Amino acid sequence: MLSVAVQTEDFSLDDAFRRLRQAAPGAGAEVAFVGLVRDQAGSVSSLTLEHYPGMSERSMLAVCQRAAERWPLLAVEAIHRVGTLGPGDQIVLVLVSSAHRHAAFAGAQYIMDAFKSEVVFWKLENRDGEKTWIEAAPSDRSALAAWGEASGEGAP
Amino acid sequence: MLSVAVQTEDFSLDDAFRRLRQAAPGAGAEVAFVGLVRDQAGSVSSLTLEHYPGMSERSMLAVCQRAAERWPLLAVEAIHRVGTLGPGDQIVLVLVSSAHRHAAFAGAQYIMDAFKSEVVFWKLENRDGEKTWIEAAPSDRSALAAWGEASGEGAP
Amino acid sequence: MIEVRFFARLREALGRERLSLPLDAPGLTVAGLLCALDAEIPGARAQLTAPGIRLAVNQTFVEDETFTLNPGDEIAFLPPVTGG
Amino acid sequence: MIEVRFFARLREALGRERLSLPLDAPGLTVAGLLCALDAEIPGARAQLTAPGIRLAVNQTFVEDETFTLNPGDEIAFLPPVTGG
Repeated sequence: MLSVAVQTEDFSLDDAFRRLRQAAPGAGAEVAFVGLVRDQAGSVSSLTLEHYPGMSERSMLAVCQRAAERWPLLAVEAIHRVGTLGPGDQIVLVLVSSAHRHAAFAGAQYIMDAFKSEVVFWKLENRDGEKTWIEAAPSDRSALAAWGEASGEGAP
Repeated sequence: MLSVAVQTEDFSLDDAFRRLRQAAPGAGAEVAFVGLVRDQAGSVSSLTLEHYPGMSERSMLAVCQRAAERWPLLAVEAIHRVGTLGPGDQIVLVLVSSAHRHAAFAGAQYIMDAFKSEVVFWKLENRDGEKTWIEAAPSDRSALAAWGEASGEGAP
Repeated sequence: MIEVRFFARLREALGRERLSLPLDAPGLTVAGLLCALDAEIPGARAQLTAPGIRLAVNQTFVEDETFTLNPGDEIAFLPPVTGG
Repeated sequence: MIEVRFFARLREALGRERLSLPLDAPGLTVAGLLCALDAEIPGARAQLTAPGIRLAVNQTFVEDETFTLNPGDEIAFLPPVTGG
């Protein structure tokens, strides 16, 4: 049971956990990751997230499917926001359930590592009026490589 | 900012995330682990959790402190329930925040691995009227050993 | 017709978000499309083939410049992504 | 007085949850306490020193049977734990 969504609205964690449990009852372990706009002291900043509608959802789903093939996950819910967000705002939620904790942790961490370099979202940071496109850090690519995969489907 | 609690009442995930953010604003990553009573098909079961009041909180806090010394965590909140719980009920919550995702994942997973074999809780499973004390599985001890620690403070 | 889309900093650099090209010739490849785009937007070719830029045809990544396009295809040029 | 507590399956096996022993002799060790408990509850010593049973004095784990107890201490015998 995999569910992905791209939305401008914020998401409720209680609602997400409730949907996860309805989708696949019987889990013993749930792991949630929430990514937030970091509140960096000393500079007012915002983040504008752009995506490729349709392909962003497909790329998120492909990552979740690979995770569900690799670990015995019962349910996965992923929500990614787009639009302009301020410090402290929620950007992304990855929520997985499994019978046991190790599969739940591994599945959630793998999905986040893959999201960083594979899903088609772009982030424009606005700090003190200066705008910068953020690109995946080299550490993001090595994080995904540590799972035994090249970054990006079909990449050479 | 570390917070631990042992309680019979259920806990709200939205409330826990809200407290975490108030305790340490500025995080970029949050990881939550929720342990549930597994709903095992074919046998009505319940789980009764016993603890050593005072020492249970101290042992939880010691684990969270070790995690906070090892990874740059901004805040940790851990809640463990006691008393009799039914299938699907929430047992434990571990919630950590950090600037970056890898520290948040590692901190939460380490805390759960250590909780399994170090915090002074006992579980009595009641399945079809037959009661069994559950003990940490050998895999729980090897999970903690994988972090480079013997299971149990002061153990030989 | 072929629909071409540019995202994020490519969109800003090229000054446009999308483009329809009346390229209905059979056997048009990605390489051929790049030539047509460079004629339409001078300098586009260098931007679109810079390191890290990836191409998707109908929302699926394509690596091969000899890939053949069909009328109605949607081609997107994607700068390095960073989700999550 | 020394307070002794038993938890989980030890509590069930010994049929009691706590016990106060009037052991105010100076220099009483854990080994000495085990003898006194075995006198009070026949067979207790074997149960309390079985593999996996751990001891806490005033809520801190103690491994050494020569550890010296003081009046007012709380000693707890703990079966293998499983939190989380």
